[in-house]
Amino acid sequence: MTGRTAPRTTTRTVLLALGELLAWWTALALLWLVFITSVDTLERIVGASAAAAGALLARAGRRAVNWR
Amino acid sequence: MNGWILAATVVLAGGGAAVLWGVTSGPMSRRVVAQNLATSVACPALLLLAQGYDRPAYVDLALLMALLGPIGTLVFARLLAVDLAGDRPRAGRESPACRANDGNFASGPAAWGPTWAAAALGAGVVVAVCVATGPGRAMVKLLVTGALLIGGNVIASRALSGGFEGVRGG
Amino acid sequence: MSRRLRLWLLAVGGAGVTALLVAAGLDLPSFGGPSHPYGDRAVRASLARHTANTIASVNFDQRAYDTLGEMGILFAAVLGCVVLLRQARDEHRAEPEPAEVARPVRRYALIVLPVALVTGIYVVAHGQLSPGGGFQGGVVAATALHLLYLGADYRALERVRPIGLFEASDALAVCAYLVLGLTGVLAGTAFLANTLLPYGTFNTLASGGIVPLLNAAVGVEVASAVVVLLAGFLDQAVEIEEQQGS
Amino acid sequence: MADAVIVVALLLVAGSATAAVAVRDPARQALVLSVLGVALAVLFTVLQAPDVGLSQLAVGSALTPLLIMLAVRKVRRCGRTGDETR
Repeated sequence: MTGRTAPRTTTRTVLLALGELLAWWTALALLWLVFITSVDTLERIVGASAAAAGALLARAGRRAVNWR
Repeated sequence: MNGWILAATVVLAGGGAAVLWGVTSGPMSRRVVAQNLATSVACPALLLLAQGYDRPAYVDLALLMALLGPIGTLVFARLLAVDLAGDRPRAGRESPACRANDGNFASGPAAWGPTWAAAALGAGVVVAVCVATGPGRAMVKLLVTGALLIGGNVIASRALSGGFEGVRGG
Repeated sequence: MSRRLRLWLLAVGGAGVTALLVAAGLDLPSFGGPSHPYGDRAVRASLARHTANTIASVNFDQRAYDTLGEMGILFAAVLGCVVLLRQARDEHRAEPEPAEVARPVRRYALIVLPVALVTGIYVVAHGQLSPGGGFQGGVVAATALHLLYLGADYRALERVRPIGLFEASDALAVCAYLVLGLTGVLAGTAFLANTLLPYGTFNTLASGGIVPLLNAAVGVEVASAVVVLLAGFLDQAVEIEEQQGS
Repeated sequence: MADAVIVVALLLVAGSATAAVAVRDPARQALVLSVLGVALAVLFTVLQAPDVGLSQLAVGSALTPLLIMLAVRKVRRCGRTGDETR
């Protein structure tokens, strides 16, 4: 029983995790665009990386707090 | 000297004097409230100065102030939680005499007056600076600063009035 | 030495310092005057190398060697703190108590945590364009991490903070600064000379040659150093206890 | 008149610095110290040194209070366990 439901749960968890990361990444990338004055390619790359780091930290922080 | 810098001077003189007086006298509960107010006085003043000197880059200072100021207050609320709980009048035996002893902005419900006043000051300054900046990304940055400032201040006040009561040793 | 003699000595020393300070103060150029010999030269040099923020140019280009010294001071200070605050033989670690923090405060901490990190990275990355730089941004990013302690408890912070990683990145960032300086020597110019990289377009992220790279190295160093320093303090304040009955 | 804002910032710094020395309890001193940090940041800004102001803001508003308060907590805890043992 558990063996059959496990894969579905895993897919769902992965999708949820991806959704959370993507939502945070979008919000933080928009925040970066608000902060800067002139937009060019390098600025976009650095902003996307910073937003990715922020999204990972946001998820790690939420999981660390909800863990118990 | 233009109107913006004059406004910043007035905010700094009035708010700064009140903060200095509050943080050096009275019980601990009043001092932490005054420390929290320091953020909400300095951040609008920095926004006004950035507009007055016509240097958009100075908005970064106000942004960091709005971000880090409430964190500083959370530090005090967390690590002084025991002292603050001792200062706070208990809900059960709260008598008018006990309240009068605590001065005009002591902890508990009375601390919300200055908090909302500071929030109104921050909101007013952000709206004024936004109108002067005009629509664009710079305006959104100002709005983000304002949101962080007001949200941070309200949360810090919440933390001071018993947000860390469940914290013992940790 | 008697108390009276000491007071006299203090009075003489104080009077001497006061006299020298007053003499020096009377000789200063007036406040806000038009003549800035050093400032004019620094601004000219920074504009020649396409660095919009003159302070960043002074810190990481014209006097990058000074910054190396400051970085070394921070590194040594944190190293000293780690040695001093280590767990001694007569101390033991107690599991930090879980804390129940009011829900709005916890949510605020979780929302502001990534926002503060991104702001810190922004301040580091734009050090050569607007006010800010490696030190300021690094401190902001490190402070962001400690929102987890303030908004929840120490165990939550420990889960997202592999301390060995931060110690290693602290040392690696100092090495990166040194290596960036040595590439100048290897290329035949001076240590930390800003001549290798193109200066780029004025007021863009890639301008200033070596300045943004040194800024990033300092940012990583400061952020890791602050995390390691606060870890020592937090361990002592929350976890480490003296052995009972010793 | 144009320097009024500089005078106000200087007075705030002088006042809070004096208060930080005059207050004796370390926890209350940390509160005054964080206000002094904010006042110094404003002073650096009105003297057109935003980089230094940012440094002061970053260090003075959250990091220094956290370090001082953690040290105060450790000292208090040591005193308490010492009393219990005795």
